[in-house]
Amino acid sequence: MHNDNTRLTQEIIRASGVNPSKCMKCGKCSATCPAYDEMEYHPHQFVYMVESGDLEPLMNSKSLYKCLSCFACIDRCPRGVEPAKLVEAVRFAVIRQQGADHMTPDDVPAKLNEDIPQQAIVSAFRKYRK
Amino acid sequence: MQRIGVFVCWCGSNIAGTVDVHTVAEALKSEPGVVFSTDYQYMCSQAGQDIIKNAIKEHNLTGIVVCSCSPRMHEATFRKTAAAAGINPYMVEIANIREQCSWVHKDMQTGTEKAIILGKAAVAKVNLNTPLTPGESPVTKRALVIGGGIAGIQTALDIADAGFPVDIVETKPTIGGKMAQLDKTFPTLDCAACILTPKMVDVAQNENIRIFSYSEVQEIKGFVGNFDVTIKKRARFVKEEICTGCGACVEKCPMKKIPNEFNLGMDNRHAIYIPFAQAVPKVATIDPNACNMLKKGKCGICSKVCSAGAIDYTQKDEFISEKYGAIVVATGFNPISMEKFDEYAYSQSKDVITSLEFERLTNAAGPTAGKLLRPSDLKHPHTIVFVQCVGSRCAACAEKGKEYCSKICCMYTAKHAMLVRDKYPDTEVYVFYIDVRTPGKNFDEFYRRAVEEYGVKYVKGMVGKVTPEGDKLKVQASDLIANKQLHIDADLVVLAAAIEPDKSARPLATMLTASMDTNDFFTEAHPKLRPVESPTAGVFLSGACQGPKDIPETVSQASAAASKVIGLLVKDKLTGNPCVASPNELMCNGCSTCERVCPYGAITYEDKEFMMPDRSKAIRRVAQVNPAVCQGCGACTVACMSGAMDLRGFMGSQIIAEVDAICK
Amino acid sequence: MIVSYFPGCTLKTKAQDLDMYARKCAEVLGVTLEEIDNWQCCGGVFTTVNNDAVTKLSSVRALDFARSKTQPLVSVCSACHNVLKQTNHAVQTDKAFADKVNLYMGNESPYDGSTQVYHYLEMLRDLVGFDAIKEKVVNPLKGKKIAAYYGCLLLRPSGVMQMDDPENPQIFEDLIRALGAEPVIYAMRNECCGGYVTMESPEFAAKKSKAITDNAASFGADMIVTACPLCKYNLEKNGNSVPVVYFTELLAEALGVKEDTQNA
Amino acid sequence: MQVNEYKPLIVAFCCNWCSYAGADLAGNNRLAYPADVKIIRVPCSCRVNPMFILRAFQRGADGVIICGCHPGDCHYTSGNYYTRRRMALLFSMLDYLGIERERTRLEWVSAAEGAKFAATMNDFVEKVTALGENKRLEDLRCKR
Repeated sequence: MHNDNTRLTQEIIRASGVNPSKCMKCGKCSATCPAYDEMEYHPHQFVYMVESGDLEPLMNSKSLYKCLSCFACIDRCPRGVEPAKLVEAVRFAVIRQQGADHMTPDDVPAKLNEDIPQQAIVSAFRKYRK
Repeated sequence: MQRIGVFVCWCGSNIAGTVDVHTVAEALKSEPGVVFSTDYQYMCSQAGQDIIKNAIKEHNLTGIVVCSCSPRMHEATFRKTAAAAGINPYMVEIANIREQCSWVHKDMQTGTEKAIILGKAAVAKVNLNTPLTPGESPVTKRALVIGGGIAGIQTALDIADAGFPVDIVETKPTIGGKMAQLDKTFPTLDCAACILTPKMVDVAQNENIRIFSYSEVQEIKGFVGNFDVTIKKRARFVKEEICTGCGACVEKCPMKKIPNEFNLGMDNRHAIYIPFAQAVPKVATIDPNACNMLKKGKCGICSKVCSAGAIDYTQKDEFISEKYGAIVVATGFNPISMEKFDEYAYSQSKDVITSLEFERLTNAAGPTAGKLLRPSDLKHPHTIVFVQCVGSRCAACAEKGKEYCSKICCMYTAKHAMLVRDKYPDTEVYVFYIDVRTPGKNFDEFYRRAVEEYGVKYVKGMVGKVTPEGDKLKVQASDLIANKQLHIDADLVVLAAAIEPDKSARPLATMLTASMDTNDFFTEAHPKLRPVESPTAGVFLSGACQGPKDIPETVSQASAAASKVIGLLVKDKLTGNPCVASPNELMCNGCSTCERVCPYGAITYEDKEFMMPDRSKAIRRVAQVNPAVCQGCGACTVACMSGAMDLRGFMGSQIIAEVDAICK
Repeated sequence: MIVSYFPGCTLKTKAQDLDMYARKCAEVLGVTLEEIDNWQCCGGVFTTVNNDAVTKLSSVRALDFARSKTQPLVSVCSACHNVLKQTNHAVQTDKAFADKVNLYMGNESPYDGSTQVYHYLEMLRDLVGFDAIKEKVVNPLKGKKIAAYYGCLLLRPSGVMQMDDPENPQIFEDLIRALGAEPVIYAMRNECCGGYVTMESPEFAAKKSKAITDNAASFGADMIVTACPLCKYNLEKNGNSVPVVYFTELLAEALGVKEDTQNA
Repeated sequence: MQVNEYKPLIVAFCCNWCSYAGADLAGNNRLAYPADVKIIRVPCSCRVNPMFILRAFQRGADGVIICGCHPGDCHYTSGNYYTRRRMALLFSMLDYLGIERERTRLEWVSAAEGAKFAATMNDFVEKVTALGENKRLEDLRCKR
């Protein structure tokens, strides 16, 4: 289990291209995050938890689907850590597992209305589905 | 051919215990050039030295090899001995057969063999030694201090107290620098003006000090002890010697909407102005970009009201040339621009200010006469948010911030927060921090007092966004301890902007050939052991131009720099190290490689006339080493592609002779 | 001037106005928009993980088309622009990624990242020039206070997008000035409207959008302009009474081609 | 003592301010290292011309080691950085010529690191001894 976890952590760090050890724990990512209140684990915690290999709670968290990918944390981080990329790498590690899609075509009709632009549907699939 | 004497020391049993000194002396006898060889118990003793002196006379020796302890121990001793006996001290070489032989080897045979080889290497080197004479250069007994802030002021006062004349060059119309803009100083909370302005007056009254205000350094030539400096005294359109600083002109000047630099643009000054009441020199200056008389030739009121007749609209920039023995750089710092940090809405709201602006806002001589009123509507702010590390410790983007810690912000923010709570207890004060860094005497106690006695709310975390809305500043921040995102409706936001070296520093460094780091702070000669000297001889560093510093540190460094300057100026002549680089001008191809590797700027190029083999004359560009500046590292000798550059005392041929002797 | 044009999925469906006005204005400004043959949807999101090359192929195809014509590639929708520019940047800077996508593409000459990617706004600023636009304005929008909404996609990640200062952008405001109106500067203009979660969590998106329109309104904005259909949907649906319009519509109005299109 | 024991010939260039003082400290503390190491004092490691090293190999040296101040501690500010760059080039050229990589070394030894100096020399001599005599560059005209 421990080995699996280490390997997965390394894979997430590799796929995201993020070096979490650059983080100096200033919390500016979490200060800037527009989705903070929706999240159970906040951007700075993401960085710390990936750094310390504490992945399981992250992978089971709904926080993965709350990140708006607005990249404000990436732009405002004084150390160039890019937390949003870590969030996405963890999310992909989850939804790429078999049957772990966060959204399926069956979910869509209920969420639609007259005015929703196509873009919303397309991007939701790209973010939430294998 | 040299006539070399070899002197093998026993050092009691220190050497003789592991090295057969007689054998060594015997073996070296047959080396080329050796005419005399002996051994003695203690060569460094008076008796030992006498043996050397006598041998020099008796055998007409031209070179000496002493096989003894490390040259770091007694090289100087034996050089003096040689000089006393009438031969050049640089004809002495030491074979280190104690620290690097007898003390590290146990076996007599190996020890002796190695000692012989080390002796041979020293003999081989001495065979190629040439007498060296250290160069001497006179010292101009006057110092130049560039920058008239607290660093420059302290340095100048200390040098002047020792009896040497000092000139201060300051770009602003007055000396005083950043400290003059501060309200109170940490950790004792005494007012900056109360402790600074007496020093400014001391400067003005000191007979040894001249102040060139509103001036800049235009050109620097020369080297340690002999700098030729041109100072540009900008036209201030007021005759400095005549102006009494009465201020009548300022009162009557009709152009009164010019942003006041001293108050960071938070209020206005006139086109003719005196920066602040205690300015030194206290004379008026006309801003040529604002004055109607200078721009359009219409007005002239100041000239009419000046009873002293000091106004001179025709004044021109003046250039002054002066010689100096030492130069002190005290160019100081500035807060960085907040332009790239508009997530804090600095450009969008007048109520988002920097800490230096906050100093002016709380200062009795500031735009609000010391009342804490926010700039937009001059109302009293009830909630103030301080944000630390704005642009400090920022490694993400070089255009945005600085990678280093600015060092002073933690303390001045604590000071600001404490002062607000002290004067206006109805005000809520938040300080957002990454780490609170308070190393320094009474510093941490000070910060804790702000928290414990004054109730300042310190929050670990950063501010992410400031949104002006209505008359509030909505601050979105993180509280990492509570694991919460905070939303505070603030009235005033104060940004602790990172500090950076003054922009004048880089061109100045180029003029001085002094080195800088990637952040444009001046580099010290040694980060630990020579912290106030630049690697360029004769150039000294004072204050924040070398790195972020608070006032106590700046003053200590300023005095340290002054003592180094005094140490230089008391000398009538500078004796150089004769082991310096020297080029063979005939071989030099003029490529400038050596000039680029020299960390001291000791190498320049000169066009010289040469007699060519066909007796024609040709002008060639060749390297010149200034022996007063060269420190003798030898970097240029290896960089030189044509083999023209060599290092005296460590010539290529000498080192190769040592190699050969060792490998024989 | 002829440029390659990538309209994107939404401009063919829910945001036809954005597209129509863009074309109409380009004509007036002397720019021919050459629509890319058989363009495919950009996917709406640039995935930042570096092990996901396939989803970026449609962007590479569009970029490669523009290269084959030696034209700059222009798009109007903020999301398309973001994906195209980030993909181009990845081809330029990540060799492994470039090799991988070129292997999929199977082109004779691999795509090298040489296409210049412009947002329509950047095209107006850098290729047409705001001064040139000012001269063509027949119907100056005098007295209108207009709040530009950038959102996230146009500006971030700023290192890649390089459109403008990410915290204090000016490009929209400069355009608004060129059209004769008065820009309203408000801090929330570069904050996220919650677009990507509008289906998943409409209430959350509503909260984010409302904060933006409220901030703009507090500065007295008469209208908000945007380049993104998703932002427009969000701000309109969840915001206050301040109308939200596409910037191309505003441009068309100032250039005097808005009525034309309606009459035609 | 074994009669025909192979003894390598090692030339060590030490900068005056750090490494030479480090060697002195090793002596003060009586930290033994093989007598095969012969030290040549230079003002700074950047005074070491690659020619000196080639000369040593030509004359039959089996190993050459250059010691300087630690990066950032150079008495002359930047000399050891020059050395580092020059030696990287020289060592790779020597490698190309067939001089084993272990026969050359660049080490940072401060004036306080007597123990490091002795340990470095012990290690270096051991490695060079294992390689045996250096014949590749030796000039037969100056055979030992």
